[in-house]
Order: sequence, then structure tokens, then C-alpha cells
Amino acid sequence: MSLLTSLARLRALDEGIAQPVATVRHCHLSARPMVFIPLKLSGEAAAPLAAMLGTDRADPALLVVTQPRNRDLRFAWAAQVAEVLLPYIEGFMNDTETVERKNTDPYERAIDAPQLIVPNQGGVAFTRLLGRSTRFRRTDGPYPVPESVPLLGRWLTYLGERAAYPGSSLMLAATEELGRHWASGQSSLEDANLAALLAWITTGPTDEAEDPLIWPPAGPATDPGFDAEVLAPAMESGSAERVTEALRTQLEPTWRLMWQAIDLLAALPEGASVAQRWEQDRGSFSGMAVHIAEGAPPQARRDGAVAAAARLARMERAQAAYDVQRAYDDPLVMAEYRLTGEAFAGEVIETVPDNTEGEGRSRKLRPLVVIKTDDPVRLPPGTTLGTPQRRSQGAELVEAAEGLVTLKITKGMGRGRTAAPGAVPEVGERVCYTSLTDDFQGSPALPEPEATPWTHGGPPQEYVPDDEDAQEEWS
Amino acid sequence: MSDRLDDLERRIDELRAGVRKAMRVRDGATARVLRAELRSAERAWDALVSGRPPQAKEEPQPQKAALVTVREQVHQGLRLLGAAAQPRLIVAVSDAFFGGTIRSSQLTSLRRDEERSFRSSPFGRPYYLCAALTDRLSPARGLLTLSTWPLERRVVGPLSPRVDFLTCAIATATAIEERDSDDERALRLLVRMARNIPGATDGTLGPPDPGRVAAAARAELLVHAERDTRDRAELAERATAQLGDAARLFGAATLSTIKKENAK
Amino acid sequence: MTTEQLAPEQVIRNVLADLPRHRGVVVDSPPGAGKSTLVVRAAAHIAATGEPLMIVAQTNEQVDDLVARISDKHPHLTVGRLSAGGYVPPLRMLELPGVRVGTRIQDLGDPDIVIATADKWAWIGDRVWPWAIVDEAYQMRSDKLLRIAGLFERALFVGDPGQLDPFSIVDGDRWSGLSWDPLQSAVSVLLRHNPDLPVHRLPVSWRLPASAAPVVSQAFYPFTGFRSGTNHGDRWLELSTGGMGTVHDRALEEAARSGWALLELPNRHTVRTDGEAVQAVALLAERLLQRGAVAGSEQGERPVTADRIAVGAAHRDQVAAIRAAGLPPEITVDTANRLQGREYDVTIVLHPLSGRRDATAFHLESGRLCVLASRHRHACVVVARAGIAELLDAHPSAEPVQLGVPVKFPDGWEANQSVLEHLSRHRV
Amino acid sequence: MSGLKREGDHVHRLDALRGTTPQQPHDARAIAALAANPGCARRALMDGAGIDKDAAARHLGFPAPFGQSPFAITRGNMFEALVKADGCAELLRMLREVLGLPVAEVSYHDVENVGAHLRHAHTKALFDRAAREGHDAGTLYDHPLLSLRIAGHTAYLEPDVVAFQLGGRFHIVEIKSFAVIDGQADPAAVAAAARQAAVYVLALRNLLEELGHDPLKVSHDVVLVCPENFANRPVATLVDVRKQLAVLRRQLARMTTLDRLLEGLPDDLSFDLLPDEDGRPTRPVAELADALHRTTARYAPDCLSTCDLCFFCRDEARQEGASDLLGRQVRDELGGVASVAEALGLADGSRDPAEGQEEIARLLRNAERLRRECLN
Repeated sequence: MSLLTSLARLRALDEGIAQPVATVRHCHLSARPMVFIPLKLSGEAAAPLAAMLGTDRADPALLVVTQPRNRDLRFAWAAQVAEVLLPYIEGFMNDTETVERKNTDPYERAIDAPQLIVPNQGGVAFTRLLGRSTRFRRTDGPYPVPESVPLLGRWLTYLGERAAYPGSSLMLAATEELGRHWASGQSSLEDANLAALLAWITTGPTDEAEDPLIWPPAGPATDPGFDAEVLAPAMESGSAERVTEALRTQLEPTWRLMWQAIDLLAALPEGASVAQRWEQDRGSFSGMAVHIAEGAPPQARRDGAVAAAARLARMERAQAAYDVQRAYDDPLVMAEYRLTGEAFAGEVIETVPDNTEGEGRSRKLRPLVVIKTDDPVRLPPGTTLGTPQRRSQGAELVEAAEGLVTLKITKGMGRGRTAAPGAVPEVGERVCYTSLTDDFQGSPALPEPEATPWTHGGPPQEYVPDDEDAQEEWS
Repeated sequence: MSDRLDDLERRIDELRAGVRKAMRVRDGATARVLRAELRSAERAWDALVSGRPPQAKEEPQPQKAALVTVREQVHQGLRLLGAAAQPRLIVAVSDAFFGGTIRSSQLTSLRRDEERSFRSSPFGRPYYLCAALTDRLSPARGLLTLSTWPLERRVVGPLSPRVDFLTCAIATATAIEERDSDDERALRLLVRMARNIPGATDGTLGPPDPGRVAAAARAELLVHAERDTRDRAELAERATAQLGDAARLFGAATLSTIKKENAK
Repeated sequence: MTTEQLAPEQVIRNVLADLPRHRGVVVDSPPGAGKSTLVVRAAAHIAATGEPLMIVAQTNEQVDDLVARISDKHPHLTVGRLSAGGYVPPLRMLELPGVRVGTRIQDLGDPDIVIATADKWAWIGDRVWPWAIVDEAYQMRSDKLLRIAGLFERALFVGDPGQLDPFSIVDGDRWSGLSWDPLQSAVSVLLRHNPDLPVHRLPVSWRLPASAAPVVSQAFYPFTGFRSGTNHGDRWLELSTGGMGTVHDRALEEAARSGWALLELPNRHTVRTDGEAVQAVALLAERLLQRGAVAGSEQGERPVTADRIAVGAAHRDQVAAIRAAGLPPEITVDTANRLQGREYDVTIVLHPLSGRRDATAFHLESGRLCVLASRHRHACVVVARAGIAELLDAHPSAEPVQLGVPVKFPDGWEANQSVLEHLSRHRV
Repeated sequence: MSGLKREGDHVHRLDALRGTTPQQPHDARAIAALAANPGCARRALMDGAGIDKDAAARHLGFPAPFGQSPFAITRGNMFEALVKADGCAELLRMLREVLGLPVAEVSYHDVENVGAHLRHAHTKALFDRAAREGHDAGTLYDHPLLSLRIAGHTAYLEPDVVAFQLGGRFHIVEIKSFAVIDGQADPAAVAAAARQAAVYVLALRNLLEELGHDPLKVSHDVVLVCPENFANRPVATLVDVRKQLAVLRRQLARMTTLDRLLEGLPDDLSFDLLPDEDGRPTRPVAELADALHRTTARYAPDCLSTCDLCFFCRDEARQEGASDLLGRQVRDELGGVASVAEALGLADGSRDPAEGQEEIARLLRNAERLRRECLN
């Protein structure tokens, strides 16, 4: 968080209404998102209690485990969840486009992909746990489960991990996304409360948001008072209807909030790079679908040495790209960098479009641009620059002093002796340049897992999900 | 009907809110009153939904229980185990071998009833379910024994908890072997015990071989036997010397309990 | 004196003796304990066996520095300097005898020693070196080691455990507790998988003066410890022109006298780029030059010129602000991360906790303060606002605990406390 | 001893602050929580005086947002029972696996076998014997009663179990019902457990020291017992609590040096809740609130998960328009500027920077300029 965001929070606190910290939407929003609100039994690691889910705001499915300590009921519940989620997920697999790739075979990429939206980070974590607790189950043996259960587990695991992948929109946490676009007048800790955050964005703060009687927690944890006074007695009564109704009261308010959050995000114009990131999501999704179709084993309990390093590299690359793209897509995000002097914006007051460097054959076109800016520029001469206005353009800072910045354009102005029309900004044009650039070289290869070196414990034994995984007793 | 239901639901919501508010400020009194109303409202609601007339929840009374009393089932369990045991273990055994129907909760009052009955007519019954005695000769919490056992078996020295566990494991294993039972519950009990005895399992997850479990338990038992026997003998001696009949069966009151007694 | 020097010599002998006996050998080297000297010695030692050797460093500067040192000490050795495309070798390197620079192994001929950064090595394949030396191994992330470990059979890992740990821009919790956690340092992963590899420690710092070694040792190396290679009096710092009694002058005089000075500004919560503090830092540097500081040591006597002075801070914007305050460009101004492994006569440090109301894990990280407080051969002047003691005292401790992750010492809080306590004796 | 005397004095003063309100005993959790926000004078004083902050908060109309679900409680008890069942069979298995406890080491002492009033003495006797005679004396000690001096008062602590293992070292066993999944558990939960265990380690070390034994016979590695994955089966992990111990010592040291805080207080200041015979506070709310307002709090949003008074202090911060509401990081970014209005005034230029505020003013104005430029 930067001073810019802090200022927005102060403003929000003062005006009693959240302030925008983004001018465009930085996440993809599906036309048919699957809203998923899971609840868990307090004190248990991953004992599902209920879930409200669906793609139709008018018609959510409510699935309940009326006796959460009963293993069979839990798996029955997981099977019910699968009945809703799997058709939704599989619905996206068949419409694909063929993607050509340099020096490797083309592959099929889904035209669209599923999108799971949960209320908060807790929801993401619990989804991951549900995945972990179901993906290893067997359909035969001691504690058999319906076929759909382990499959659901693998998809939940996949989506849960994807949620940690910078810039991915396959699984979103509502509070996270809202917080990325609005600054409330409360602390980021309190922003984790969906009702409170939404109140800040829409009507202004209210203490009701913290009253579990008015706004039940958005899960996965339930309100202890509710557990003690409503749920426990209902369970003892042995009446399934009563447990179900009790849990409905805890889920319905959040269900409404979730769609309100979606509407708020949908109202924002989509950022320029969102489609590109969603394309990667679609590719990843298709990859996973193929993976499963080919009968690969469920995801391992934890990454091996090579897998971990590979994932880290991917995630760092994605994080860097995500940061740059957000700044390029959104002046308000770029402003954070202008504040720290890593970017500057201003008016072009002079250009030398036909400036060249070097002599004879090595002679190169290097158009000069002088920009007047109010921003504090903290970039040394020679810094490589990029600009949101001309994304293919490369430039280099020549000098910066007294609010005047001189830079030379080094690429993206065409092959010719003179710069291609429009390549060099006109005098009077407002432009923004930044040292933030999205040109990362790929990361070098890793050894094959079976070639893991001695420094990292040597080759791991082939991972086969064993009976332990499958028979792990649930209590 | 449906609007009756709506009224009930509205009422229930109000009452729940009331109770939770009261609890938040720890106003127990108000909470209790509201809770009572709430329960009746909820029962009425259940009745409406399920079409049953409202009634207090009654315990399911399985006919077996009629044949064998709780007391007798515990007796069976303990006889099989042959050592002081906790209710949960006794229940598990009775469940696994005698199709028992008891629940741990039913055993809590048992010992007091036994003591009362003994005091009213000493030795009036062939056997009593009674306490294990601590090194202070006070009743050991949550351990049941049989009056028909020698004192040595009913006192617990420092090593006795482990020794008794091993004894119980051997008994369970043997029982399974004799009946060559493949009863799921029996096997699960054996698995639970086996994984806490060195060498009792062959590492695989399948049901352990009862013979192997018994052997492993005996092996460890050997390590503790001598010292435990010594400790117990010494305790038993003290108990015989210091305690009257009742106390010998149900344990001497600790200072604190005596205090409580006097306070009454 | 000589006896004092024998010990480290002995350590080096033991290291060299261990090389053929173990697959890997680790050498912990506190600040200025002759890490590079060891690397050069070991390089020559291995090269002498006629077996090819690869050397891994972390930055191009470190690589160039090693190349220079090796060809200086052992001109007969042929050295290949592998580099990435964009890299422009400094002229002095091209003149060195027996040194060739290239972007591909093939360009290098078949030298005794090939040196490159870990990043560059990661692109090299299908060849295995019998020997490798990994320099600054504690600053190397284990995933980098994973990429290159296939290139060598046995390796010597050298580094300073007290400096900053490697980090990532993404959250790595999902790997915590794994023995191969990619965010851990190369050494910790190496040792977790090969717990019986020998770990040697260089016992003597040749850089830190007698005034600094005990302070740094106690604060940042509480369990292992090290001593200074020089005694009080072996090093001296003299200000040839007189002062005007300003706080800055007095701070410099205190530093010249005792090797340490704390220039304490009035207690106030400020923004990171605290103008007063920045000014003070700049003024100190300026005055130090004006007063013609002269440093005397076992290496003889020399003026403390701008290139022998460094200014250190925690954040990039602080560095920028100090730069902007108009220091001579020869003076190094940089963040702790980038000052790692460097050495100067005098350092001026903006205390990471100065002017703050609350400390974060970043500001308390012991490695950060350790780097800043251990770059100097003669004196270190710290600029800080009063109130750090109170800040530490009020610091809430609720660090999360990951299962299976060895507890790291020293604790940042304790280290800060101990340094602060020492500095308070040199307050002006 | 002047040290003792001084402690005596301020104990007296603290008791005065508490007035007729019965002393709230510190349990391990409360002691572990001392480090949650040491900078908060209000909290330090109330803890020192032994005031029930929860009761105070409720009386003030700001009940703390904490509460434990009956399911969680049941689960916790069930799990502890499971670990200790059948002569601690599960626990012995784990100690054998994790600490290499020899098969012969199984003896079990339940300190609760003696009446409550004897437990502390009995605990002392047992550990004295254990420390003197080594492993023959015993292995497992259930429900021991330890004690620790907090700000002049003795707090009694009940660790779940203490395992004593061959090699003459004691290990604290901490039984928690949060799950360890694939070797990892919720880091916050583990940290809390570690802080709590550290309290026991320290108390036990003090006990041994009193008895003239080497306090370091108590290991800084505690045995954390949790359910593994999704099963009920317990698994043990060693947790090194040296850092928690260091923090704890610091905090206890601070508790005995509350003088600085106490000196600043008006003599008539009292936190007394004036409880009636059945313990309900009768102190006029406004009066109590006023008393608290006369002590300085150091509110941060983190308090919402660590302090019973959090809502009261948050409300106070709101009244004052303090930027603390937004979190420590924001507060630090604003340099010296504590109030929201002030910061905004500097940002939009409606207020001139006071001496020393020039930079933050410049930064804020710059930020404001950028926001305006981007938003319209």
C-alpha cells in the first residue's frame, strides 16, 4: 500500500464513503460466474457444514450436512457439490480454439472458462482444503466415495491454487477484488468483512456489519453465538429441516452481498490487459482438463523440489507482469509510480523526430522528446522507459532536471529513415513514461524431477497416491 | 397453516436474536427464559413441518437394552478386558463383542449408584462396578473395575495405566481370535490399540493380525510387569490396612471431598 | 599477532583438506573475514590438480572482482568469464592476461577456471565440472542452486550467514517447512539435505576494526562469533583539519576516536525520507571530505577519498533522497541489499528504524542492520532520531510460526537492541 | 532489597487502581497476550492491576467480538481426552517416535489425584523428585499446577501435560485441536500455542530453580500435539520456543516496571467496577469510561483480534479522528501526522504544515494532485 492509497483511505474516512483506487476493472468477470459460499463446522479442519452456490442469483442451491461429524454425510454433501460444480466446469471444455505455437505443436484452448467467486480469502483457503480432503479418496476400498468426489477434489485444488496465481481470475475472493478497486475508511483487516466493506462502498459505514445477528459472517467460520443458540440445538433435535433452515439464515444475506459485489465490479470498464490474462487462464484451464482426461494422478500433497522452483518462477513472472499491466492499464495505479518517481507524466513541449545517433552504417534514428512534468522524477539517465500511450515503443531517459525530461525513442518507431507517423508524440500531447517495462526474459530450464540434484535431496520417489491418502479416516 | 408457520418462524427469529443478544452481554438469566420459549416454539415448528404432534424428544429405546441392563453390559465388558478401563473403552468392547447398546454418558452415574446400593446393603449383590484406587487410595477419575477382582488389579501405580492398556489390548486381540470375528467394530478397536503398541502392526493399513498384536503387547508388558506388580502389591497392602469395606471398593474420600461432606 | 593469524590460516588449510573428502564443504565467513581470499586460494588449489573448475557468484560486480583477484594472484591461470549478451566487460578485465570473455562456453577456449553469475550458469547445459565454488551462497536462493547443481560433482560453498536472506515478490508460505523450500538460501537447503557436510568458520575479520568486531559479533553472530584481525591502535582515523564544534563535527570526531558515532536527532515520527536526517547524512559525508580524513592501518596510510566512503539506508526512496541532497558522485549511496559484500573506510548509516512509530519485519530484519553496520574498516557513523529504544520496547510480537522451519537467529529485535545499546555510548 | 520494595509499592498502587474489584487471575493465555501490544499504557495498567478487561468492556457497552463455538470446545475436549486415553497410549507412541522415549518409560502421575489446595505443593514435590532421581521417578505428569509472578501477584497455570523424558530433560506438551495438514498448520494458531507453551516452560524453569535444580533441564523444544490432516489421529511436532521465551521475559520485566506509567496517573484514578454481591459491575458507565480515557491507549486494528477492549478503544480513536484506525502502516506513512483532518488539510493545502511537517505535506499534496488528475 502506498501513500496514494493511504490518502484515499483518509478521504474515505472523512467523507464516510469509500474512494476509488482504480479507474478500470483489473479482474476478468465471467458472464456466468459460479458464486460459492462454503461454511465449515467450527473447531474442525475441513468439516463442511453447508454451501450456497449457483450461477443464478435468483436460484441458489443450498447444500447442507445435517450431521457434520458423520463422514458418510460429508461425502454425500461433496457429491452434491460435485453435481453442481462439475457440470458447470465441464460445460466450458468443449468450445475450444486451436492455438498455434512456435516450434511446438498447436493446442486447444477453451473459448471461455469457469469462474468461481467466494466471499473472502478464508473461502479460498477452505476451498483448497476441501480439495485436499477429497481428491485422494477412492471409489473402492474401505471408505468408498462416489466417483464425482475425487474429481471435484482435483478441480477445487486446481482453482484454489490458481487463486494464489497473480492476475488469474479463475477463482476470485470478493473482498480482495473490491479492495483492489476501492479504499474504505477502515483498516485492511476490517476490509475482510464483506458486509462492512460493501457498506463502505455503497451506503457508508455501519456497525450493523459487525453484528452477526444482522449480517452473519460470510464464512467459512460461523458465528459462535449462532452455533451455540441455533445450530447446536437444531442438530440435537435431529430435524434435518431445522438445521437446513438455520443455515439458510446464515447464507442468504451473504448470497445477496456477493451479487452486489459482482454488480459493483461489473460496472467498472475492463482494463486493457485483462483479456490477455484471461486468455492465459483459459489456456491453463484447458491444460488442466487435458491433464485429468489423460488420467494423470491427483495433485501431490506438496510440491517437490523441482515443481516448487518451477511454480515460483511462474508466479514471480506473473506477479511482475501483473504489476506492470495494472499500471499501464490504469492511470490511477500508474500514479503510485509517479509518486515514487519511477514514472512521470506531462506535456510534450518539444520534439526532434529525425534525430540520429552514430555515423555511416551504424547510424540510427533516435527521435528526441522533451516533456514538461510536475512529477518528481527519480530516474538516472540511461534508464529504459516504456509508455502506456504506445505500448510497443521503447525509450531511454537522456536527462531530467527542473521538471523537464528529455528522452530518446529507441524502438517501435518503424524501420524507415524517418519515424513512422504517430510514433513520435506531437508537441502538446500528454504522455506518461515509466521505468516499469514488461520485457522479461524467460527463466532458464530446470532439471527433470527424476534428475533432482543431491543438493536438493536427489531424485524423489515416484509419487503414487497410496492407501493412506485414500483411507485417511475422517472423523 | 403456512401463515401459522410464518408467525412461528418470525417468533423463532426474534427469540434467537434475543437469546444471542443476551449471551453477548452474558445476561444468563434472560437468556435462559428466552431459550425455554424458543425451544417450545421450535418444537411447534417441527410439529407443523413434519405433521407430528409436538413432543419432548425421547431416547430411542432399543429392545436389547431390556434384556441386558447397562450394569450387566459394563460387567461383561470389564470381564472381557480384565483390567481397569475407561468408559469409552468399555463401551467400545461391549459394542464390538456383545452388540452392546450403552453410551459413555450412561456410565457416569453408575459408580455412585453402585456405592449407594452397597452402603444400603453391603455385599447384597454378586458383584459391584467400582472404582480403581489411586496411590492416595482415592477413587481414580474415570476408571472402572470389578469388585470381584483382587485389590492388586484394582489399584493403579505409576505404570498401571500402561500395563492395563496392554492387558486390555491382549484381551481384545485374544477375544477376536477366539471368536475369529471379522466384525468391523472389533477390528477398528484393535487397529486403534495396535498402532500404539510397538511392533503390533506390519506397517500396512490392513487390519492387524490379532496374534501379532497380543504378542507385541505381551513383549512390552514384560518390560513393566515386575515394577508394576511391586507397586500394586504395596498399594493393595496399604488399602487393606487402611480402608474399610466401602472405601476399599469405592475409594477413600480425598481431603477436599471430606471437606465438602462436612460442609453439607 | 602472528598467533592470531595462524588460526584462520589453519581454518583455510582444513577447508582445502576437506575438499576431496566431501561432496560439499560450507564455509561461513563473517564480514571481511577473507572470503574472497579463501575463494582465490581454493581456486588455485583446485586448478593445481589440473581439474577444471567453475565458479559461481551472484552479481556481475562480484564476478569481475573475482576474475581480477585471481589473475592478479595467479597470472598463470587461464580464466573464462561467461557473461550474458547485454554485459559490457570493464576495460581493465580485457587487458588481464589469460582472461577471456564470452557469452558461450565454446568462446572461452578451455580455461582452467570458468566464472559466471548464477543466473548465467543456469543457461549452461550438457557439461559437468568436477569442481565448483559457490560464492555468496547465503544470498543465493535455493531455486537458483537447483538450476545449476547438475553442473558440478563437488562444491565449496562460501558466504556470510549474517547478511540479508534472499526474498521473493510472491508469497512463499505454501512451501514453508519443505526441506527444499525454494525461498530458503542455497546453504540452508543444502545442509538440510546433507546434514553431515563439514561447516567451517573463518574466525577473524580483517575488515572490521577492533572497535567493531565485538559489537557485530555479539549482535549478529551470537553463537559462532569472530574476532578482529587487528588490535586497538592498529587502525586509526585522523581528521587533518579542525572542526567547528557542530554536532556533525563532533560526531565525526567521536567516530574517529572510537570507531562509532550515533548522531541523534530529536525524537519525532517522520516520513521515510526524513529531510533532517537526510541532510545530516549528507552533511556528515561532506564534512568528512572537507576535514581531510586520513586512515591509517596495517596497509599503511591513505586519505579517505570519496570512493572510500559509503552511505547506507534501508529504502530506495531514502537512497534517492540522499543522492538528491547533492553528494559527490564518487561516494557510494545504496540500500543494504546492494551494499552486501562491499567494503569502505568509513560508512554513514541512516538507521532503518529512525523516525518510525512502528517497526515491521522488514525494518527489524537482523541482516539489514548487520550489513549496514559491518561495511567499514575504520568507522561507522549512524544517524537516527531518538526514540528507537521506545519503539523496540513497544513492538508487538506476534510473528506467525511455521511448523518445521528452523528458528533463525539472531532475532532481529535482540540484534537491534544490542547494537542500539552499544551506539548509545557514542551518542552526540 | 530496593527492587522488592519498589515492586511492593507499585503493587500497592495497582491494587488501589483495582479497588473492590476482585483480581482477575492471569492464565497462560492472558500472560502470553501481554506481548500483543506492549506500547498500550491502558492495557498495561489494566493487566497490571488485574482488571477483567472483558467484564469492563461489556459494562462499557463494547463487548469484545470474541467467543468460542460450543463445537470448537467439544472438539477440543474430545481431542484432549483421545490423546490421554488408555494411559496416554497415543501420547506415548508420539513421544517414542519424536523424542525416542524408551519403551520402559511409561509411568504416569495425575497430579489432580490430590485435592486442589495441595496440587501446587504436590507438583513441586513430584518435579523435585523427578529432577533429582532422573528417569526412574516418572515420565508423564498430568494436570500439574505451576505458578508465575506477574506484577507482584502469583498466577497459577495448568499445562495440559508435562512429559519428562530420559536424558533428564523436561518437555512441555501442548495439546491443541487445530489440524496439522501435510505438515503445516495455521501459523497464527501455532504462534499462539508456542507463546502459551513458553509461559509453561518459564514457569517450570522457575520451579526447578527454586528447588535448586538447573532450570535448563526444561527444554525449549515443546511438543505440540494436534490432529493430523482430516483424521482424529494425533501427531506430535517439536516447536522451538526460544524466541517466545525471550519476548515473554521482556514483557514480564516490563510488568514489574510499571512505575513510569503509574507515576503519570492522577491519584484519584480508579478502574474499580464496583461489583455487587453477585459480581455485576455497578460503576456508572460514564465514570468508568472517563477513567479509561484518562489513560493513553495505543489502538491498532490488530487489537480487534487480541484485546477485549478493542471496540472501546476503536470508538475512542473514531471520536478523535485518529489515523490509527487505518492501521500501523498508514500511521507510519503519515510520518508525524496523527489526525485524519490534519492529514487531509495538508493534502488539499487548506492547512499549512507545522514545523517538521513540510515533507509529509509535500508528499500528501503531490498525492492529492495525482488523485485529482486521475479521477477527473
